Amino acid sequence: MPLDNPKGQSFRLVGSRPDRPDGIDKVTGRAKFGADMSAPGMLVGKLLRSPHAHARIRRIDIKKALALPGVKAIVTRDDFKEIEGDLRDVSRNVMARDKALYDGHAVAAVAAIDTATARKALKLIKVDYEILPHVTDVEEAMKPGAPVLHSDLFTQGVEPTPKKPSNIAKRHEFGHGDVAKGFAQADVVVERKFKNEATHQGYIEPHACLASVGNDGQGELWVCTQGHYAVRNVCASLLGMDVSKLRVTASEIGGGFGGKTTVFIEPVALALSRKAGKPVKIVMSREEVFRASGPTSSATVWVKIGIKKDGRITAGDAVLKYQGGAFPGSPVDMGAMSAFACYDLENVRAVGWDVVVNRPKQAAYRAPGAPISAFGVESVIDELAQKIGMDPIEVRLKNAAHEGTESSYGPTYGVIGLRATIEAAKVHPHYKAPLGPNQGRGIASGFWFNFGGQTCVSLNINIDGTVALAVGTPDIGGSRASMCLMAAEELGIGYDQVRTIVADTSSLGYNDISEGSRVTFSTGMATIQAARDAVKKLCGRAAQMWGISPEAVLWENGHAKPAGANAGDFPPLSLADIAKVAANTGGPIAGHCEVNAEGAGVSFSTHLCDVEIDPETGFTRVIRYTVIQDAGKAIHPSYVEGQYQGGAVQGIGWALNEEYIYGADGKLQNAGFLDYRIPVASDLPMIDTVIVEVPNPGHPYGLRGVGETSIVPPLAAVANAVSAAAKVRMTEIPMSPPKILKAMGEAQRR
Amino acid sequence: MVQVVLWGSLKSATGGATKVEVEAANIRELLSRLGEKHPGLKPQLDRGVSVSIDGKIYRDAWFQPIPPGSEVFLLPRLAGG
Amino acid sequence: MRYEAPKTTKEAVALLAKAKGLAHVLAGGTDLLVRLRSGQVEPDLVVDIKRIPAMGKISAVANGIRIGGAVPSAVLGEHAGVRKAWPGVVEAAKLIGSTQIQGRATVVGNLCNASPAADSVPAMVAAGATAIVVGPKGRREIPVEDVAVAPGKTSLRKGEIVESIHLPKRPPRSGDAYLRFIPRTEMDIAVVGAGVSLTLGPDGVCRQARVALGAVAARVLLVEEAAAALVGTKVDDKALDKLAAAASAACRPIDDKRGTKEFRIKVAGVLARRAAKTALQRARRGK
Amino acid sequence: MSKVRVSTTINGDPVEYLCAAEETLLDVLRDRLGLTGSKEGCGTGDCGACSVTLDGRLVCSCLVLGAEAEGREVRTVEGIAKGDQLHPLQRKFIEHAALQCGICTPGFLVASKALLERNPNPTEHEIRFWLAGNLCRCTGYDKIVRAVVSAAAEMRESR
Repeated sequence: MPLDNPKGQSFRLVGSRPDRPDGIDKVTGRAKFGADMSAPGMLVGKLLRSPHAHARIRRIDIKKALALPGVKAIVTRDDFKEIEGDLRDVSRNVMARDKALYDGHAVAAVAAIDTATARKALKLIKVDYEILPHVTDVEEAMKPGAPVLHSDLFTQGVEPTPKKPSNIAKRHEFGHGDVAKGFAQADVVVERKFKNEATHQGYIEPHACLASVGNDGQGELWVCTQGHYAVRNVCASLLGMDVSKLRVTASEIGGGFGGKTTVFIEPVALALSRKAGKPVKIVMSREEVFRASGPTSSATVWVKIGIKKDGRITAGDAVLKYQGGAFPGSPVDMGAMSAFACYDLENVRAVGWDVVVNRPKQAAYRAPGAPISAFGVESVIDELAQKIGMDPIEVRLKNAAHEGTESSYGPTYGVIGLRATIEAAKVHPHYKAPLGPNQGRGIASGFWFNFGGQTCVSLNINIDGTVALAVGTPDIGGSRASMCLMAAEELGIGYDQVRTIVADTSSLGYNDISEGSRVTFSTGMATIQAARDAVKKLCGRAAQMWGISPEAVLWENGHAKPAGANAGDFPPLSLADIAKVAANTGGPIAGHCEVNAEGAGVSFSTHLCDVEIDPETGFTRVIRYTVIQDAGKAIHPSYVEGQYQGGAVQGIGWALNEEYIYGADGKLQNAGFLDYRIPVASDLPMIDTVIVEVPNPGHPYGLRGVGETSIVPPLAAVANAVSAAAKVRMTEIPMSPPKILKAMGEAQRR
Repeated sequence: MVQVVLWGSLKSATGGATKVEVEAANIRELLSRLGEKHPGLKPQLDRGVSVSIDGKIYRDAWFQPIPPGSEVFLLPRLAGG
Repeated sequence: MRYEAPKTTKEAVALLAKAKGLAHVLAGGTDLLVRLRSGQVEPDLVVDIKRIPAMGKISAVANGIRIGGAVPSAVLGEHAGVRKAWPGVVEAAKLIGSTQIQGRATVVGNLCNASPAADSVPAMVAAGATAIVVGPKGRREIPVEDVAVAPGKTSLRKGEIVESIHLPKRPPRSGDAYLRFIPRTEMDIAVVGAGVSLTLGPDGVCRQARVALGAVAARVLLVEEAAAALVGTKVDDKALDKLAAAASAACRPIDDKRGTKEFRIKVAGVLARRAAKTALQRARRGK
Repeated sequence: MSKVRVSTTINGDPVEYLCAAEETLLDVLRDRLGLTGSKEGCGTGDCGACSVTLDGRLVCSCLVLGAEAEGREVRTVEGIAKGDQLHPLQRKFIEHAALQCGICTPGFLVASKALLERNPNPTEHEIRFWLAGNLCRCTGYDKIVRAVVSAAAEMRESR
């Protein structure tokens, strides 16, 4: 859907900051999240998880557990059929089959009358494991002789296809030009290796669901998820149910950030419920969330970039190795595609390796793959700028991708906002502010693709002229407010007159998951189209009442009006006027839209970060932070700023203190918020934001998704700031105090 | 004829070529002709790809027209968080 | 599990002494409940001591201050008397967890949890505090450094409870301070902790000092060499350097998820020096 | 397994319940009394989503036994608004977009209210440290801090 008016548009409501429609529910405790639902006769479901990083499961004995009074059902691998194809790995991740592939892998599940009984039952299940050697580090897993997780995994994308299985699932390569030629033209070349540990999305709400399957095979599922249609389709496949027999309702969702785009406990709860004939609720503990949901990849990244003294980059090359946990599918392809996406390069190459290790299967985390590669590339750009004595902003401006640039992953860019964000950074007071002792400033840019996808909305005109808008994308960051704004904008009515709800899977057609920064873009586009569909119908009803042709009616400020003097002289009819008599003019009035939304505009962001380091302890504090990002058009600026701030802070956490720590035994050592250290309020300054608006030509209002890009630059922005303050280049993330202190000590000794 | 640029690691399925030409007026035709001409691409095509036409990325739209002279890239099927 | 909330220390001791199976004292519960919920401990009896009036009191006694076993850190932090006399102990207690944890966690619980990283313990050790232990055989008073014997293990016998902590009367020209290192600004367990208490003579020369370190060994360490570096000096840079070196030298840390040996050794010296400086300033003010 | 009988006051109302000795106050509130506004984010006192006040003192209800509430006064997020009148903090949280997903919001409100009752004019620094035990993963805390500052100012004016 193209931009309505490329010359600029004015809006009545879009761009204002009204209260969100679900606000009162959420400040009074009334909002119902995943764990807040209950059902009469409900059982408690609990999972037994592998204590081993890698083990063959010889036998599972559930007899004693089943005999415990109060235990109503137990499921193991035997209760899930073998699945081939796309969902094979998902199915095996949900419940281990021949092998447990990571510490925390589900092995069995119990439904019992209460938590205490379920816990007791878990202890009575005897699993006979044959412990196998394990590997949790990406580089170790790639070595010949490493313990192999899957005997049927042969590296794809290399010629010839290996005859021996390994942990290397796939090789990807992107780029164009001739990097060797480019490096030969360079005056300065920097190459470095970077490393980052895995992180977790860290949503505060653990996974939770309530499943109920009747004896007739009809099922209901209440679940906190980013995509209830996807949950329905996957669960139906895993359990051999007709899709029509499973109705999934998305609860309010307490954070997802990509981590709630797949299934973990949902098929298990359904299987238990089906077996027990009673509703079953499963709520993960925080420990389970860390051990057995979907963290990010850990990775090593090698980057080499050449530059001329005048600041023009001649070539960029990168090799990325990402582990994706126990199954193929790390986001290394997206890491490789986005690595150099901010730059206009003649010679560029990025090679990615997708590797499996004995860790939980990774799940998406906000711009999956991109922060990791951007950390390497933006750090090297920073170093090159220092080496040629040029301001890092000037280097970026000189090489920034623009309209017409052949992107590093292929397609030629249309209208993009990267340069606008860098220019805004350059003139921002933050960039000029003086720094004190032991302080350093970092700058970094980032890119994300943004997606559209399948979307369906239903916009119903109520009898009093108010509007009920049903969407199918769970609201993960205030999107209902944006939908109300767009519907009201189109219809010419008040914001408060539209109520947006997230419909269940049986009430509305299929919708893709709330992911890829797609909701405000796609569901917004569908809402606008549905509103225009409704307007057409409203005009038709008015035409009928006036006895004129529908083409002779136009819609203005919430009223149907004759299009001109020739159309006749009739007093305008408001939406409420028309709605009131809908029964007499043809029945209910509704607008619909079913679309596969295309045309999502790519997104760019530039961040500024100041840190201060205690040189005696390595303690690092972010003292100032500014996010500048292109939103295309900010529908509800407060929630756009919220996305910028939230993404930046997650990135700051990743950069400084968050990490998965595995012991030599392959077990996760910090499965809790005590030692998995996400930023707390006292760690941070205010996060300044600048919303740049370079309209996306592929959306009627020009909007671009804003959810993910904000996590791409911070790793590098913080690393560049820390490197400046510590006077030593930091190449390992997280830059925890022991690492900083060690690097500073080594630099002083050199 | 449409010239399609493949991403680097697919060239093993096309005898080393990263640019291939097929006759196609829309994405569905493009994908089926690619599979016929280069059977080695078939598994990847079945797993899912995105197609970029003149800088716009499409994930599913079979009937998206490919105007003559368009810049066409095959890309991995992408997903966000 | 049985829950009891006796009204007197005597009853509590009797319950614990008679208990069959595993019995735990519940004060603030911020450690016990975490372990209870995760299934790490499955006690048969939990004795809540918060209904015992004496346990909830902070009282001035002839030779110092008594802090009852059930006094939460937040209450301790609001007590002007303790804040004035032993600011280092209070600042250590105030570092235990979040505001929410402060509302529950007690210094006695912190002590009896026997973690080498307990924040309040190095400060209490530096202060020369003692624990009043009540048990079936009566009452005894032991230095706080003798309560924990190993991570998670105390010297308390069956039926014994630490009823209160005794902080000695503060001599004039004395000051104490506690500092810890954590990677964030809040919410972490100490990677290193350092408590220093010192007393100056009228001439400004340090007459007496105690230095204690946390999280650098299996138990909180009382480092006499570090204290000796201060005594007889004006706590000048030279003395502080010696103190830092002695503190670092005393460390016997491990590498773990919270920090490396190398880091802990270095930072122990840094923190001991900084804590000593603060203690010195307080001593100079405390005429 | 014998249950403990507890008489307590919750949001000003007398309440009686039976609970298992090992059951937490959070479990009692959520599962026995239907007060699901208090959330469980961690169960270890590290996230603050279950914050309530116990005799006016801010605590994590996941680290309090249900049995301990005997004779005490418990206040939860459900008790913050007076009928249909929102508390200034509740209004300011909405107005400042201080919530995105909203799972941490009840804990932040209970904790912020406890802060403003003690300190009607907190600095940004004091707010951030008081709220350090409340994790939010969506907002980066910026808008939360602003909402608390703004609510405090309004409350001071209306006194």
